[in-house]
Amino acid sequence: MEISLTEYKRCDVVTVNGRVDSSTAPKLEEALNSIVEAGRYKIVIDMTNTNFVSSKGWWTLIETQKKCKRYRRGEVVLVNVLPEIRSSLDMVGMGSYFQIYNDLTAAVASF
Amino acid sequence: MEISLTEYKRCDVVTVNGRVDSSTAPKLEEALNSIVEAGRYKIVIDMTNTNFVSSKGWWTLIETQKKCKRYRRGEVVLVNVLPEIRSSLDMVGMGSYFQIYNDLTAAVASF
Amino acid sequence: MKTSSFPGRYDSLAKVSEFVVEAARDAGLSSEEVYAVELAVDEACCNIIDHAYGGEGKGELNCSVIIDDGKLTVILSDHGKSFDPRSIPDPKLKVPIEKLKPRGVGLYLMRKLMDEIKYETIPHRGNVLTMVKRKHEDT
Amino acid sequence: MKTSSFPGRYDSLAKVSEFVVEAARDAGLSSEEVYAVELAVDEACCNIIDHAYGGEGKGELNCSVIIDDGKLTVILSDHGKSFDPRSIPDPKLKVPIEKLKPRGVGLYLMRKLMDEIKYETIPHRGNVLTMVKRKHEDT
Ligand SMILES: Nc1ncnc2c1ncn2[C@@H]1O[C@H](COP(=O)(O)OP(=O)(O)O)[C@@H](O)[C@H]1O
Ligand SMILES: Nc1ncnc2c1ncn2[C@@H]1O[C@H](COP(=O)(O)OP(=O)(O)O)[C@@H](O)[C@H]1O
Repeated sequence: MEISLTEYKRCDVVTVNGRVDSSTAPKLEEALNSIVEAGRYKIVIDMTNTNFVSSKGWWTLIETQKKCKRYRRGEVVLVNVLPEIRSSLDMVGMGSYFQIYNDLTAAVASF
Repeated sequence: MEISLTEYKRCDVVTVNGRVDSSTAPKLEEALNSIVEAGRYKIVIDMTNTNFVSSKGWWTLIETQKKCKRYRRGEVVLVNVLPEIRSSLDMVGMGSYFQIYNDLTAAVASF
Repeated sequence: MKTSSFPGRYDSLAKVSEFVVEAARDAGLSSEEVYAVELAVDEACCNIIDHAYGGEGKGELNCSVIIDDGKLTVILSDHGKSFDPRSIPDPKLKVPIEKLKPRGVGLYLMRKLMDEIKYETIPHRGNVLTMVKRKHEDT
Repeated sequence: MKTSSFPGRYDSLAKVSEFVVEAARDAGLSSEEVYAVELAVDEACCNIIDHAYGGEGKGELNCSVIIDDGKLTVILSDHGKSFDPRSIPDPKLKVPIEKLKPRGVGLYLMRKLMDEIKYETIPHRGNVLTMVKRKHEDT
């Protein structure tokens, strides 16, 4: 898994390439925590090149979502989630915790 | 020339495909006026597929830039301007009137 | 039947995935079905590391794959602690996010993703999890 | 030499462009040079429509192209009003945007974009604008 971060005026974009599993989720968690700890709570996860997310990966995103939505100060939104990944997310009822966009620009523009 | 408009929360994206010359500039002018008249002054012109702009086209963009920058209420920014087009813009000193981005998302995120 | 053993650590997960994804493709499963197998196996391996062994580096993950007409069988075994899957209740879904506890969907996902799933504790072989994914008629 | 005539209207501009761009490519000009020719010719044609004829639909745009070694010559002629290019001052550049008047860069651009430019009024032929673009040594 590779992560890259881009800080924009109103949100941060986290591009996640590859597999998010128990081995790599801690690195994602660290990246997300660094953003939240900087007082930034509007986060776009660009999953265009994410090909696998285990439940450990979803918990990482959900923990960040909780922190971001607290006090209505922000939100984590997802971009371009593979249909297979999305259906596994819906299977455990987690789909409702995230807004999903098909287009990075639209996601960034939502903040 | 084809134009498409996308209204986002904080800005409008105008995608201009093809030639902007004396024949087509009025259509661009009309589109830009419709945005400004709606009280929206933050405009991204996506020129990724614009292959020609005559001085008439630039004047259209400059007139809109003037309206948008008035009272510091907004700005027109450009995305992905072909090198040839850009060098002709610089030739007449108009390059300095526009911020130019290489990436639509970054342009939208600037507002 | 192909068998492979991996160290019981998280950085084995990508390798286990490769191994089962190749078998799932060879079995002619659709890309959705292949992903289902990949995810179920990943969740199962994490459970072995986390719960059967109680952490990384304590034991092996043994994985076998069997392809026969129209289905893939994946067998995972470990020598760690046993448990009774029937004693584990389904997770509560549709909980408001603030109330979510970050655990308890692995087993549920495995059951939903696979067509059959069986857990046995067999003397000398340890805990054996057998999961079957069938190719859908119209693929 | 190839020659083509177009109605003096803005919707001819794309066709004139096609005509000169093809010639510029045949002359072996680089893509930057081709764009320079395309833009200079567009500006020249607009000036003919706007200033020589005083509007659309008043007369023809006659365009000839000549390719010879390493250069392209474009000749545009019209039967409208003549003018003296030397009487037209260069535009003021780097003016603050609020003070810009939307006019007066066409001629300047043509001069900057082309290597040679000549304007003549010839009895029976009308106003003849001859512009030359040379291929750069290292292309
Ligand atoms: N392979 C295993 N060995 C021992 N216990 C297990 C195993 N798999 C699951 N369990 C038990 O079942 C519970 C539920 O598992 P699961 O649904 O995967 O969620 P989680 O692993 O997040 O707790 C675990 O907390 C554990 O107590
Ligand atoms: N072909 C032409 N015929 C007659 N007058 C011309 C012609 N081209 C240019 N001019 C004159 O020169 C001036 C400057 O032309 P130009 O730099 O192209 O700017 P613009 O056309 O925007 O005024 C014009 O306003 C016009 O008075």
